[in-house]
Amino acid sequence: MELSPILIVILTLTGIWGTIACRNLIKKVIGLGIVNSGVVMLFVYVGSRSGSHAPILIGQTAGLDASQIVDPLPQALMLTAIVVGVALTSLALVLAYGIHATYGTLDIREAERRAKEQLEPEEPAQ
Amino acid sequence: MRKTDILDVMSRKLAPFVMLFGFYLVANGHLSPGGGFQGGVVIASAVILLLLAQEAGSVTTSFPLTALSVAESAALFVFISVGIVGLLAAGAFLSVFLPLGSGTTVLDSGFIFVLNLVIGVKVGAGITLICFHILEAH
Amino acid sequence: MTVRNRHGSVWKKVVASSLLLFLVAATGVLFLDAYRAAPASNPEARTEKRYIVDNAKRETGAENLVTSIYLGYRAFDTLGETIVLLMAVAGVVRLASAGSGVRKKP
Amino acid sequence: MTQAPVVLVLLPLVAALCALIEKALPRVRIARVSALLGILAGVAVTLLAFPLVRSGVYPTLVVGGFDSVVGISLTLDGVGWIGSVIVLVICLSGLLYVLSEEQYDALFYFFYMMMVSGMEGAILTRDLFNLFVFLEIFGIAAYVLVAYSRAGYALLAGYKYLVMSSLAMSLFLLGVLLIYRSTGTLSLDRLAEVMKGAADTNPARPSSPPVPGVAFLLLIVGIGTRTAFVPYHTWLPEAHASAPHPVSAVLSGVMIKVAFIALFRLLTAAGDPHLARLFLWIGAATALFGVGAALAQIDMKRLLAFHSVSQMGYILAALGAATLFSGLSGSTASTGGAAASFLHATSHALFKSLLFLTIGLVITHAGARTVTAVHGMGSVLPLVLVAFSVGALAIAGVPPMNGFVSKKLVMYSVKTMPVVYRVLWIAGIGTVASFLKLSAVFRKAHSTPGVGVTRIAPGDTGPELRPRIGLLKSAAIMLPALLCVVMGLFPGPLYRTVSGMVGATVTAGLANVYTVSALLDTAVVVALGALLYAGVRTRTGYRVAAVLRSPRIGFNAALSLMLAGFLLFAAYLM
Repeated sequence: MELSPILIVILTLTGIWGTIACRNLIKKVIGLGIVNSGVVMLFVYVGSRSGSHAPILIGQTAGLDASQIVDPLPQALMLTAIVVGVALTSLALVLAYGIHATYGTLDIREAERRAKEQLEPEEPAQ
Repeated sequence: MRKTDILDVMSRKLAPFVMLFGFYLVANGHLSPGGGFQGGVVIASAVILLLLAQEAGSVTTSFPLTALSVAESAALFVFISVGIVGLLAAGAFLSVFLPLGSGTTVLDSGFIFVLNLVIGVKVGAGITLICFHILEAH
Repeated sequence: MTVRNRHGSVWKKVVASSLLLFLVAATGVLFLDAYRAAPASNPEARTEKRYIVDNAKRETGAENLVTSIYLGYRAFDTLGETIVLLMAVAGVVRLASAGSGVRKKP
Repeated sequence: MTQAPVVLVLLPLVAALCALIEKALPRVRIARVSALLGILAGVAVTLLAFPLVRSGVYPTLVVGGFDSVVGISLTLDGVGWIGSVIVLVICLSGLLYVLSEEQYDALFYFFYMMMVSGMEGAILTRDLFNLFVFLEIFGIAAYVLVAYSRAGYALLAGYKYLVMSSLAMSLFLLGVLLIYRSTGTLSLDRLAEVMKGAADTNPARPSSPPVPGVAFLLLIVGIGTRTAFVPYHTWLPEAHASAPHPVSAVLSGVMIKVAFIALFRLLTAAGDPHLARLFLWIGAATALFGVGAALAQIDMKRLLAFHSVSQMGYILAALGAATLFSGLSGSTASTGGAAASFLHATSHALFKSLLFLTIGLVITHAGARTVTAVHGMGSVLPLVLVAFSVGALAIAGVPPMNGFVSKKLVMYSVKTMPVVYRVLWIAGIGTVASFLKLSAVFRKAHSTPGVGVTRIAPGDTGPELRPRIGLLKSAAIMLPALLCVVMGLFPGPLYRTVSGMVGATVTAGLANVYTVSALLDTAVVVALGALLYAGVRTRTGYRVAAVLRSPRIGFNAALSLMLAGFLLFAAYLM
């Protein structure tokens, strides 16, 4: 069992831990960023295990057989995954900024408590 | 972060080179490592460097916001129309219909080169807009 | 709530984070076990990769295989990609002014 | 016609671009027209393709005209056709509602049409990574639309939905990684071949399956967060309650169905009966939990949102019981599970969006959101009362509505599993009770005086006080109401067509659902529901409901619940 997948998975797990355990809205988004990079690294690692030459057919790599060239597919997919990560991170940060501007706090539990008060100010006296 | 003159001068001198390198990445996307996404982000980083180092006002004169958003939607429009022309001309959406040259020079690969440029403009303008709005909202 | 619960809350915090640690670690172990158990298909068997390496230059004209994929074979993904980025920008533009002009509407 | 799948994705996309053009040049007012045209053209293409798809000739194409080995293929098969009808009809009625209101700007139409395009793409694609991209497209549209009103609680609901969903989608990517590493392909068709190949060589549970079960579980976590079954449902009530009314109608009615169709495609590709039967238990647990939570709510939209969760439980239970891939019942006759799940998905899409639109009208006119504060709206909005009662009868499974037909098929398909059958039966009672509670909004206030913002006393509703809700809004609520009734009146042909489309064998006995025993069973359920409603209205009932309502699990707990669910499923598969 090679070491690198274990290390990358440990990095992803710290990202997942950060997203779940941290109470600060911004730290959750940072956790998501770590998870995203962990996944991207794992994809590129899996791609790189099947060959040694860069997937650009110029010069001496042009004549090489498919098994000697690194698998280009996971790398191409990860371009998309990274830009999705950028899009989600920017949206999450703007939402967190809006929540802070409205409720004055970045703590998820505090924000939830204030939102609950705002929505149901008075429990109906039944 | 106080915006001192050193920052102002340095960023003004550095940004063009970063942008040139970004454009190189976009243009040679199909021949050497790089491409629309990576080049676009490098171009965006140049503009953000200017944004951070100088007064926001001076940057929006050289990169007006409306121009950036128009560039972005126009880029997507071109991308989709290239796809639709492919659908009508060659019977399949996003099919490669421009003549493919021998592929040694930059302009030879036709279809891919055009798309790379479009993606470069789109990602560059998009990420600059995102950072600008977040900085400005602050 | 009695004041005494300062110890209580510490104890609760320890239990909560150790439970979470177990969950996260178990997920990691499960994934790694699946990663190890699943036989990596021998590189020759990867039909998509083999097809791309042999035909990319001829069909898309790009020598950089990664570019031939994300602008040629899988250009549809990239179209979706640019849409995602465009929507992120439009979303940021719309929500960035959330702090200032906050309108309460059910 | 072979280009139909791409055209279905491109039409709303071009409409969205027109909305973007209007945002850049406000003089050009084409957003509304292009949105309406985009959806109507989509409906036309879907109807035109019906004869082709019904005869089994599925329009298939590879984007870019490349070889199918490497290109992304899109197919308009039976399942895709049903999904496309659900998406377009419900988004049409939502759009009619949106068009009638002025405060939605061009950007709203841009996100709305992008959501439609993303959902069409997610239904029609045959490629795993392309499915990820389309899930993200309509996901981002949903996050922004939920937070569109920029009110504090809407931003918070949008933020939670975004973080939970993107964590799940990262796990989805890990699943895609394992599958690509083991099979070297991303296309669902070739994945199905690899799995079937392995299953044929050693039909006994293959000791070393070509793709580890955990890979499919990771995909199910990603898709599950969008389908909102039990451990992954925590984002749904707040997101659907705080979204604008037409958006909640579309989110509840359509978006969870699109994720369900992606789940269906995954299960057919995996072809693992053990995995499919897992959804019997998930479905039962979701149905029961959803109804219990809904009964305790007083906020109208949260009550409806929890019902979306519970009805998805019915759909998943039927899916789990389908013999299409779970080979559950020994007899060759199919249990009708696959057809039942799709029929119930279609009818739920119709009546749930109808309920959200009608309750949305009630909230805008009454100015309050809770069941206790609003009374006597029946005389104020008679048309809304008619449409609401169609939806309420349908969700309670009362004939002649489509809810009755599809719920009976679902109950028939799980008949061989007594525990699941009993749980779904109890959930049915809870549904009847909670919709009696919700309908109190339309009845005159007599026993408990409403402590409300605007208590419209039934006496003083002169003609001028009865607000006109306008032609577009009436069309928006009448379209689904009409379809609910029409679907309810023709169960036989409907069942045969749907099971034909889904590829399940038709069991003759299921065609007519209006049997005496079925009607009797419904009568018993409704009676018990009324009894339960009477119980909920008593003093102890309110206290119990208040207790049930108070503990909202925090967001961190909800996220760790996701991992716990994943581990539970893995233990089940062990």
